[in-house]
Amino acid sequence: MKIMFFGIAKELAGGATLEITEKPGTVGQFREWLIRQYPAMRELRKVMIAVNKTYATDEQTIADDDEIAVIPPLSGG
Amino acid sequence: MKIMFFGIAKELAGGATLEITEKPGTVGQFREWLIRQYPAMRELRKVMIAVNKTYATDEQTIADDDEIAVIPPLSGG
Amino acid sequence: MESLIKIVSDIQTEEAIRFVESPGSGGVVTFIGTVRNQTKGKPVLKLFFESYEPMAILEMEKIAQQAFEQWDVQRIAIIHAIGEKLPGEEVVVIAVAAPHRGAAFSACQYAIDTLKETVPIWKQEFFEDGAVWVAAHP
Amino acid sequence: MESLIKIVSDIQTEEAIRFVESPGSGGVVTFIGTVRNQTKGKPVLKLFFESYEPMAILEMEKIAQQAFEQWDVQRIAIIHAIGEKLPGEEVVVIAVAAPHRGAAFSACQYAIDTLKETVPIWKQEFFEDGAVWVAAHP
Repeated sequence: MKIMFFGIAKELAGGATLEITEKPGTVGQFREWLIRQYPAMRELRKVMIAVNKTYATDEQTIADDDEIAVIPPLSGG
Repeated sequence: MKIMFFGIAKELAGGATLEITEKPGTVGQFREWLIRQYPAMRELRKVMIAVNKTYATDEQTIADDDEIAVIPPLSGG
Repeated sequence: MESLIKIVSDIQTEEAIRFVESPGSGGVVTFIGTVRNQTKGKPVLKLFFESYEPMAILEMEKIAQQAFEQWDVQRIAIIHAIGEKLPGEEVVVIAVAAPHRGAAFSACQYAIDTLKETVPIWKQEFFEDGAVWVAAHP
Repeated sequence: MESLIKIVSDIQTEEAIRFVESPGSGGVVTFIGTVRNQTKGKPVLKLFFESYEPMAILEMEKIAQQAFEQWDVQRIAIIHAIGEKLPGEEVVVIAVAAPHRGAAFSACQYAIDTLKETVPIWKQEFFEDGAVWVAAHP
């Protein structure tokens, strides 16, 4: 499963993409895993998770071939 | 005294400028004279009078060397 | 608090935008008014704009001044065209630069709303069957 | 109801304006965001913008769609720059054409407000003494 990181999340994760083998189950479980791996992400103002280029809720289930993106606080415009 | 007409007022007055010799006294009196001269101006939605390039109230006195402009309803923009 | 106020034959939108942009401002809001090809479904062939130019300039300067007093805006450009204009052509451009976008939106909308109420400019609409001075009659 | 949605290296404001203008519309409102030369008084040397491009395009398309649903607007262009940008340079341009200006102002302001909330784009501010990702921390 491919995870993409952007902005400050990319710095905190030490790279733009990561392949993981364990299945996170839901988006909420993925968030828990994320904080365990990179505790500094807890300090961010807000982290959203996108599944297949759409913002996801914590209840949403993640499938094997989903594209997961870690979206730190936005600052476009 | 020079009177300037614009837009539809110019058409109704038959010209862009007019020299008059009688002194109108106040702007209100000038309005009365205007309607007597060009009754069709009464049909306009609104007519403003500018004295020396500033909108004038009816109470304002007109001096000999003032520049008077007849301002029919605006439609700029 | 600088302004560019002009009455011209041909509008240059870029001139207004370039005038107001500066490294100290964060946002520019512009309004560009163009000639519509119809009025209430009736095809418009062209418009003809006329102004009482020295007074129009004074009134446009007042608008810029009032915007500076009401909002935290840095620069304002107000350019209006006169003469003959065809459908699609630009008639007026207003550009406002401000440190924060809310002020720029408010000031730009204020400027175009006020321009239509106070600036001595008139337009005649030409249709297939004749011409009328816009808004002249009730 | 057509839209032009792009992520580019260099913004062409004119492209957005020309895309939305048409003889059927009466007004175009644009917002142009530029790089400010300071943040809270601290000089900014440059910005660096990064995007999750395919998702950013989808979110920008949603904004245009929502604007079409909420207001009587005809065309919308949303162009955002990525990469390095110096103070004064343009970062984003949004242009909205509508038959009546009120709708164009509302839709344009909605578009930039929503873009900042939903479009996956990030900027890093570079100061004399280092760089920070804007708004990342509380």
